[in-house]
Amino acid sequence: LPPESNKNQIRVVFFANISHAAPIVGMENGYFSDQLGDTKIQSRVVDSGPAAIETLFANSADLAYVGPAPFVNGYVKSGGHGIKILSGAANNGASFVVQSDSEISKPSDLAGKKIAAPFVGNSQDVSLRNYLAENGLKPAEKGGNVIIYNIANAEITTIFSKKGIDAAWVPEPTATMLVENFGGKRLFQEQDIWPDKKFPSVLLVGRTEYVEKHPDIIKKWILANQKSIDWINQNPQQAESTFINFYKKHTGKTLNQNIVHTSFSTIEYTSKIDEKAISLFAQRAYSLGYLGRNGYNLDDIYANSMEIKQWQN
Amino acid sequence: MAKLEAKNIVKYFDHDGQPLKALGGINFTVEEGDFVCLVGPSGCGKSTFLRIAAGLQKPDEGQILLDNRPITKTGPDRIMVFQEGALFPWLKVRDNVEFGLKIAGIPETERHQISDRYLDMMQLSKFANSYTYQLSTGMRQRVAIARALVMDPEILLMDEPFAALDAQTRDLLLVEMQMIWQKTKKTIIFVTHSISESTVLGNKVVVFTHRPSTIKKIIPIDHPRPRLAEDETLIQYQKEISALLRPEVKATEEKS
Amino acid sequence: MAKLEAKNIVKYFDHDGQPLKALGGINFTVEEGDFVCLVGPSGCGKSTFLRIAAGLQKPDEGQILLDNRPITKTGPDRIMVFQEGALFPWLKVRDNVEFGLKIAGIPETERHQISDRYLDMMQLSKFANSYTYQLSTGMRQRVAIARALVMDPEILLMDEPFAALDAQTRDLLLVEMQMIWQKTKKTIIFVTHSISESTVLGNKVVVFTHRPSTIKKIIPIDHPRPRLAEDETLIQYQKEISALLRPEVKATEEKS
Amino acid sequence: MKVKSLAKKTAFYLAIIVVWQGLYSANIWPPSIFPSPYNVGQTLWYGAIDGSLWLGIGTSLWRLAAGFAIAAFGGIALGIFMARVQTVNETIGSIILGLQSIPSVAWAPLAIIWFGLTDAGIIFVTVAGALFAVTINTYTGVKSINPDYIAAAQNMGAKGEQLITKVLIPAAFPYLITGFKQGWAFGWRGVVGAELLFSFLGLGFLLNIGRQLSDVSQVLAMMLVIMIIGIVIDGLIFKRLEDKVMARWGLR
Amino acid sequence: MKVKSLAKKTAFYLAIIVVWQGLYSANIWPPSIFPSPYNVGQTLWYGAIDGSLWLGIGTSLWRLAAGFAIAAFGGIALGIFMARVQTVNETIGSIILGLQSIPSVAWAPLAIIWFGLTDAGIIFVTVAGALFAVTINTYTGVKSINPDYIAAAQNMGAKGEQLITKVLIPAAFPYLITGFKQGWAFGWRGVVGAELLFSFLGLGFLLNIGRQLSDVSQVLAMMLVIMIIGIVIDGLIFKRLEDKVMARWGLR
Ligand SMILES: Nc1ncnc2c1ncn2[C@@H]1O[C@H](COP(=O)(O)OP(=O)(O)OP(=O)(O)O)[C@@H](O)[C@H]1O
Ligand SMILES: Nc1ncnc2c1ncn2[C@@H]1O[C@H](COP(=O)(O)OP(=O)(O)OP(=O)(O)O)[C@@H](O)[C@H]1O
Ligand SMILES: [Mg+2]
Ligand SMILES: [Mg+2]
Repeated sequence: LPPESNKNQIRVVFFANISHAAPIVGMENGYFSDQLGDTKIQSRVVDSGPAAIETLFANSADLAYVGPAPFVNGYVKSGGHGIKILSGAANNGASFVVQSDSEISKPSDLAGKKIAAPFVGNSQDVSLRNYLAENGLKPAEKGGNVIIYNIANAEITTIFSKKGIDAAWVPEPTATMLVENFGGKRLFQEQDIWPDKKFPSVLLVGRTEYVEKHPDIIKKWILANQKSIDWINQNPQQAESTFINFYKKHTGKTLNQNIVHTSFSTIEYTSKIDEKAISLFAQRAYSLGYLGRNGYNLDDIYANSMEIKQWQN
Repeated sequence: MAKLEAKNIVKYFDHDGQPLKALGGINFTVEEGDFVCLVGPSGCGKSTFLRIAAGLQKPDEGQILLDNRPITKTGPDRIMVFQEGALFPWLKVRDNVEFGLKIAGIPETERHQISDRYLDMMQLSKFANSYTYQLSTGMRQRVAIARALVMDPEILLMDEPFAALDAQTRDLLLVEMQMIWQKTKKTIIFVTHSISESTVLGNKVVVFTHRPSTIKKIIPIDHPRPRLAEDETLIQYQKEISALLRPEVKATEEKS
Repeated sequence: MAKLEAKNIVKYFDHDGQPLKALGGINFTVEEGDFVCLVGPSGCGKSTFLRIAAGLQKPDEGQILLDNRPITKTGPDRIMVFQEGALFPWLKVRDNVEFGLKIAGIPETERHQISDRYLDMMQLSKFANSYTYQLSTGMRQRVAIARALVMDPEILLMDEPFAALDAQTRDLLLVEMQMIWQKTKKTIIFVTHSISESTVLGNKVVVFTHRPSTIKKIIPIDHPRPRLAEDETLIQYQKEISALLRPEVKATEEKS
Repeated sequence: MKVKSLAKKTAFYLAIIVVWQGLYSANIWPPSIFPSPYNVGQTLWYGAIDGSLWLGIGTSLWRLAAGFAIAAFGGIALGIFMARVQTVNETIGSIILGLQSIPSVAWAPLAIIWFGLTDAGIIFVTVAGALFAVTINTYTGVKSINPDYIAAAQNMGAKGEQLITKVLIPAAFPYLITGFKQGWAFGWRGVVGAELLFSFLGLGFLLNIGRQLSDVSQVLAMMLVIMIIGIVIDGLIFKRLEDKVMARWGLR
Repeated sequence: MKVKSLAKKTAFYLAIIVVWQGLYSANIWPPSIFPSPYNVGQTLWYGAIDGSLWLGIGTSLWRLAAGFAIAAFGGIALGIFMARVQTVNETIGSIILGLQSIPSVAWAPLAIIWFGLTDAGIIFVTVAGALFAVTINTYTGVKSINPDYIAAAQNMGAKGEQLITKVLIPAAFPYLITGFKQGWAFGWRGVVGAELLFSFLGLGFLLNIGRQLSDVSQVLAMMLVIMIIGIVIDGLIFKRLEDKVMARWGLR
């Protein structure tokens, strides 16, 4: 059974995406360990938001950096008790990429096409399915004619390169890699279709039980998170190479500097939280049937310990 | 004094939802040290009676008294020997013989002493470490008898123990059985479908009627031992039993 | 003229890597319309000879000539009837009988006409739509014979076809077999281990020696038909064959 | 007796639902981990209404059917080949036994790489699951054919293809059915496993959606559907086929 | 004869490798899709050297052992219970047959939600795969015990736990072994399938890494390892156990 959460350790999960630079840089530069002192940090890289939420629910992690859609799903599924938002981490950083030799230029061209997005319930998946729905298209499993593949980013890359799919709604650096290395064409960046031309893409969320038991540790973590974000914004170039190092360590693959640079430039690192956008994600997820059929509410999504509140914007 | 007393034993079975009356009120008495043979048409309920006496089944009416106390459950004072021996194929001969002792928690050395004695009596010492499939049918039946004797029961209940044997082996065991009885002074109830077997072995032969069966007659066999299957003087008994059984067997055949 | 001529047939088998000489040079001639019975000790190679004649096996030396042409492969001019009939359990009686015709591509109506005739001859018409497991052993053997006759072979090769039958059924079929032979004028080679059967059926009885077997003697049986198993006049032949076989059977037993 | 047993069964299933609902109401586990029978029923109901359930079932069954058909034909051919040609048996035969011990899901990664996320990939996994069971049973079946059947058929002129279709296959049919039963069970495992991993339509995909949305109702609903399909195919198709063949062979 | 067959086999395996290498060299498919035997061997070699292979094998085997042990104990208990108590059989028994037809991977999503990404979750899937096969075979085994054995044992004083351990289990043992064999095969499928889906250590995880990196050498290498483990466990453990028991029962 999963190890007990205790005061002497904190377990955190995040992805190897560029939008997750905050935890990555924080770990690489030692901001978290400096802040937390004796508390041991266990970090783990997961594939997707749903996997991150799974890990939290399974009491195998205490903190997670995830997109708003998986957060909302986890929050609603746990009756509003299981997880809480602690801070923001990034906005933007996802694109819709099509095969450059494909005829796709407008939504109606997507009929009959194969499109990939990472995992059901992930933020890109929600955005993609919402985009299709808004344009009157239905996925194959509901009897429509658009086939959606929910697979890991690495596999999206492979299959895209073999022309096994026509398009992909993916986070960075995958999106730029598809464009630069595998003959993809960026149809649009996701923020382009948001009302404010930006959307929250990474949130820091915590397992409620842990957050309530260890507010002091959480406080320190949030501080370090802020420090990491600030550093990224001040040293973009160094942040890029930190990411490249990390990526090499994690996957064994060396990322092209260009790709990382392009990716970085699309993302905004911030701890601010766009509440309106989160409820829009929830609304979309609900209409996709992801949140059950009995309504939902987002009244209590923030960790409500006063001590923490003051560190939130 | 009566060792065992059957009092109006009635037993029903369920046959496809219909009740079938197998035993229709069995009454008879077995004295201490008696050798009683039960004969009757097939399916009349001899085995059923034996199982009730062993406490493995319950009668629907009546009761069997053992030393004047009603039998309520099975116990090692009445050990049954089955037609095929019911030896455990996963145990060696010695372990088969010692099974009941082990269950009773008797320590190993003592167990071995006891089993050695009976293996010797049954001329099986050389096969103590064989598995049962390595024995002939006759040897297996001797193991079954040894396994029963080891328990030192007051009553031995034997259900056609020699039915599966060839003629020669059976004749040998008929003589051995008489010797065992004389040596051990056990009370024995012995079911057989062979009339000759019943006259060779029994002090009394109890003849069952067809189903629902009752006791038709009890025939005392007065004849010196050891008796042999060929004994001409036994023929008169055999004829009498045959005559008693014939209408019962016929009735059984007509019913089915 | 000789219908079939065995010329110095030799056959080896591989027994755990060792060659075993089954047939040691078989020579004999079968005339057109002959009814030849082969007898010999068990394992001497009678079935092997039959399979070679059917073209299902190849001899290691020598050859069998059919109408003066060496046999090279199996064919419907020589149909074999097996001991257990080798009927196909997945086919109805009629389909079993028609099997060879179907293989030959004969259209359904014609097939039915032919099979009807032989089913009638074998008194099986009522069972045309039964599966073979629904028949008695004797009926099954008749189906096997019908299946063979339907092919209208020049030679019928029968390998102990009556061995599995009870005495009454066999006696019946012995008579029927003779009638079939007289009606159809087929050449028949018939293997049996029953000396009486061989004298009842055969015009000639061919006696094999033990392995590696050769022909010990060919005995012509001159006796009017239909012959019955009880015919006393056949006894002299049977005694002769018995006497011929006795040392061969003994030699076979000593070897194994 | 039968009525009593049916009553017991009904009572038992009702009891399960009641206990389940009771546990749910007792709130020992959060509803996200332990949904009520009503939730599960609702999930099924909505799936049935919006058609996604039927689509999923249809997709999975079509893949199963395609894969099974290939495995049955291929397995029979391979099995007969192995049984009739000693060298084939000594070589290919020894590999088949090894391949049989690979779990069918383990073929999925290879299938994804070779075939991509296509029906072909999932069918490949299904075939890999079912093929060897059919092959091995066909082999055993053909090996156990009474040699007199074959001799008799050859003697009556059967050879080549006719020998195979008119004698070898029907004679080995009881074994073939065992092979089909095992093969379909492994194939079904392959379909569901591959759909889970490919996440490309079908019941396994719906199951995976349930997993990724942490939607236990969906997961349980899909398991129920998978179980019912298993029972139905086994009971309706294969059990009946078996009974029929056994009756014809005079074995029952 | 035996030597000849062995020679044939060796020649055949060599031929496979040669043809494989030939196909590779012919460059029909890109090496990323169709690696050479040398690549696969290299992958295995590196895995063996850096220890990840042994760790994977160890992890998978430990999960298999744990799950199988639970399934064996639970299955025997459940099977005996079903065989000896009519009501249990009429109720739980009917469910078991249904559960048996659920592919073991289909339990994985539930296991993930309930147990998280833990050994316990994978073991749960293994148990779900193996349990019912052991149960059903134990049930059949106990039902087929010669009733005289039980009567004789009771008559000699055996009851309760002694009756179970000294008579029911040994008497049903040939069936138990069939159950174990089926159970382990399903359990092994469960382990590999769950590891693929959980992606949490073990051979299935290594297979999944190969998949995600589109590293066919890694995929083939791991399939080879999974196959060899399957053959070894089946041949060394279960075949021997079976032979021994069969010999003791006088059945061989
Ligand atoms: N467990 C049972 N369930 C149902 N019917 C039974 C059962 N045991 C015995 N019977 C029936 O009770 C009758 C008596 O059976 P029993 O075995 O006692 O006869 P038997 O005299 O020993 O016959 P046999 O000489 O053939 O051994 C038979 O008709 C049998 O069918
Ligand atoms: N396919 C085979 N492989 C190896 N040995 C064989 C084969 N067929 C027959 N034999 C051997 O050849 C010898 C002759 O066999 P065959 O069956 O022809 O004897 P048979 O005279 O028909 O005996 P029976 O009267 O018992 O039927 C026997 O010793 C047998 O063991
Ligand atoms: Mg009886
Ligand atoms: Mg023969």
